[in-house]
Amino acid sequence: MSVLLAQQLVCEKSDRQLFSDINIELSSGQLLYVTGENGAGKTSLLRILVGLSAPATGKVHINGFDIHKDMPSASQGLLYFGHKQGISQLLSALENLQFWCQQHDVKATEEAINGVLAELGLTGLEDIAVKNLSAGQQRRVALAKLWLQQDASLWVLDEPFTALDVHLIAELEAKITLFLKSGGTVVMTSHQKLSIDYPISNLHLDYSW
Amino acid sequence: MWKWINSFAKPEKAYWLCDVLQNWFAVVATASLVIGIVWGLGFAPSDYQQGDSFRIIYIHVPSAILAMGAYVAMAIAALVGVVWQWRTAFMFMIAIAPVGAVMTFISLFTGSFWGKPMWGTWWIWDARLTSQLILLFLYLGVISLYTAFEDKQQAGKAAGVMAMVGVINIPIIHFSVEWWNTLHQGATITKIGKPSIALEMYWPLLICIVGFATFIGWVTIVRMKNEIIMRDLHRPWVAKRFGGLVDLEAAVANEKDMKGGQ
Amino acid sequence: MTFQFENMTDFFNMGGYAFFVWASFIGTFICMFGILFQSLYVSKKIKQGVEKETVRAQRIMAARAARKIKQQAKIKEVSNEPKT
Amino acid sequence: MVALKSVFLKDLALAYRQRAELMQPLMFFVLVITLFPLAIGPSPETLQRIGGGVIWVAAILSLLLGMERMFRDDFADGSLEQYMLSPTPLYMIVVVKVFTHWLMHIVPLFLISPLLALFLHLTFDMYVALMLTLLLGTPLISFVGAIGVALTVGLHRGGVLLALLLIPIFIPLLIFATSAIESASMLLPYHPQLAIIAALLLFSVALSPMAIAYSLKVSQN
Repeated sequence: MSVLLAQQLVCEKSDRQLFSDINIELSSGQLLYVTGENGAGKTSLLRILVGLSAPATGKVHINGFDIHKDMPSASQGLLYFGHKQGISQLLSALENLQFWCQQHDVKATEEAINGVLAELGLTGLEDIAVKNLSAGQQRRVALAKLWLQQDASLWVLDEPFTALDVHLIAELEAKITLFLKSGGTVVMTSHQKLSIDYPISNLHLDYSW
Repeated sequence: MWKWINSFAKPEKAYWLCDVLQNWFAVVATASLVIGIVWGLGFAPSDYQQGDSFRIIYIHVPSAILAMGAYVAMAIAALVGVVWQWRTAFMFMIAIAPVGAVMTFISLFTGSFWGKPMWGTWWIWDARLTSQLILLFLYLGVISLYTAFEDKQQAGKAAGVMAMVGVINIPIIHFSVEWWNTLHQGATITKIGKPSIALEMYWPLLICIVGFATFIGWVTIVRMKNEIIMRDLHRPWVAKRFGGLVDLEAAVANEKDMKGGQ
Repeated sequence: MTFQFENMTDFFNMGGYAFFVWASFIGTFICMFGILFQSLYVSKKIKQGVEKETVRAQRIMAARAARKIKQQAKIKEVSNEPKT
Repeated sequence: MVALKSVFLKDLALAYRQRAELMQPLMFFVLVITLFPLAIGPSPETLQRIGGGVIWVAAILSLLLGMERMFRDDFADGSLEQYMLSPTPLYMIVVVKVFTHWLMHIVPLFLISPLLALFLHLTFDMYVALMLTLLLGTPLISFVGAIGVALTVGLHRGGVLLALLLIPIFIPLLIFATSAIESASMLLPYHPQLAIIAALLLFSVALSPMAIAYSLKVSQN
């Protein structure tokens, strides 16, 4: 069964048609790399795929569930990482991640979370309110979700490499490869070249008026 | 049947329907407004209590009833839009909203001009005037919410939610205001079988109601056509209809060639 | 059905309520014609706008095509340079 | 269940860390009420007659002021997206969030109300009626108001628009609540008004979560 199935997606923003007739079928272990210039609708496509925006027409199924009709079931194995990081500025890194785990049925102990934070170079910053961290550090807190979510089947990543240093980019790429090898599926956009040792399928969005 | 109805969800088809209906509505509206108002102003007998001031009824009552009716129509359109995702339903909704607001305004100031000679004051906080005033606020809320959004599809959905919340509220508002204060004279034509006003006064009123209703329909159709074109500006059918498409297609084809060649 | 007034002066006088009756009728007509003509005016404007919008779309597409040619030319230039 | 409880605890924690912001609507409430004796005159009879209405108007305005916060931060930092993509249905989360928000705003209002009753010379019966109507009416304001908040959350400067949308809708509530207080001042029974407010509350609690969830999705687009 395909992990992600999108049929005849049409997207309109402010009555301008961004793209039409997009068909995607991904099975486990596939990486889809979405490219296109600014304003071509990459982010819109990703948001439609995870069910945050409604397409003008078309359907999206994740693991066999229609994402726009049955969000709770379809989003079970889904992890979306968007422009907005989804972490509260007033809570600490640890609190944010604990909360996120409870929200998404992820079993992770405090030690496990602290371990992941340490892996991302945030040792000693676990209990400081996120607003006091730098942009890159905040980004890492958000990225920690990728390390915590063990049993996801689909990652949808929108520009995951922004505001990261070289080391972390390499680490993240390794993490993505590992996830793919373990049978995960990834849809992602990025402005920089992807240096992953893994077959990449490419989807190019054309700018249209 | 369902499929046939559903086909009007397409802007192109809806535009065609609007074109067909527009002239009919225009003719009926003009004719019945002229007949009804001339009849009402000159030929209907004057009221034995209120004298000739009662002739305001021929615009006050139709506008008051239809202001409410237009709101309900708007809310139904919103419901259709939300449930079946019809783009045209939202277009209808936003086309009729200003017309309904104007009707509400008309009913308010004619009521005020009628109240001055009858009750001796321009404004009374009586149940019907008050709930009509709130209706005007509800209209303005829907319109301003719609204009606040950049993306008009989003705007339609948002304003649609507000219209539905408002329509659920109308009976509650009506009931609460009635409870709060009853001073207005009893309803004039609620008893359809045996109207409490004379038949000679009743007929022109009915014609006026028809006239106002078709007038609302007419203006709504014109506005809806505007809305359809404005929203579908970038689609081929609009350009095909109003000229200038050929060059665009050539340009696109030209660009496609370029890509094929690279 | 008979005309209810003796003469036209009487008709315009409206049994002493002239101001109220005529003010509300005239006000209503102004409102109704206002919204009708506004709608018709906008409709005329929009139809003119369609043409303008097509011209704009055409210009955007042409500009993009031109840019693409330029970019391709540049790439060719780079690859044609003799390698040293 | 764990997810809903965590939403509740998170919102409590966030509210606690923004205590100062929480106090603003309350101060606004007290200030508006202080204006009335100054504008109308300090005679106890007048104040007693208008007291119930004044407190209710001030309560609606101050709740509207604080309401904007309900989804603002969650929308801005993307938590809302994560809520939508969590296995818990959005409308359940919304109910918890609205309830928490109401709790955060109504408790201080209740604590300060005896003082206001003194200011406006309310009798004990009127005070009881005021408390009961506030207890039943303010959750109604929060639930219906949350629809408006959800619709305007994506707009810049949606504050005035929010008031414009919501105030007409709260008019019936205002009428029944003040009429209950007026009945209490004349020592008449006021349970019909309370029953109507309770009915409206149940109705809104039943319907509004769906509308709020839909509106949030529209705002996300």
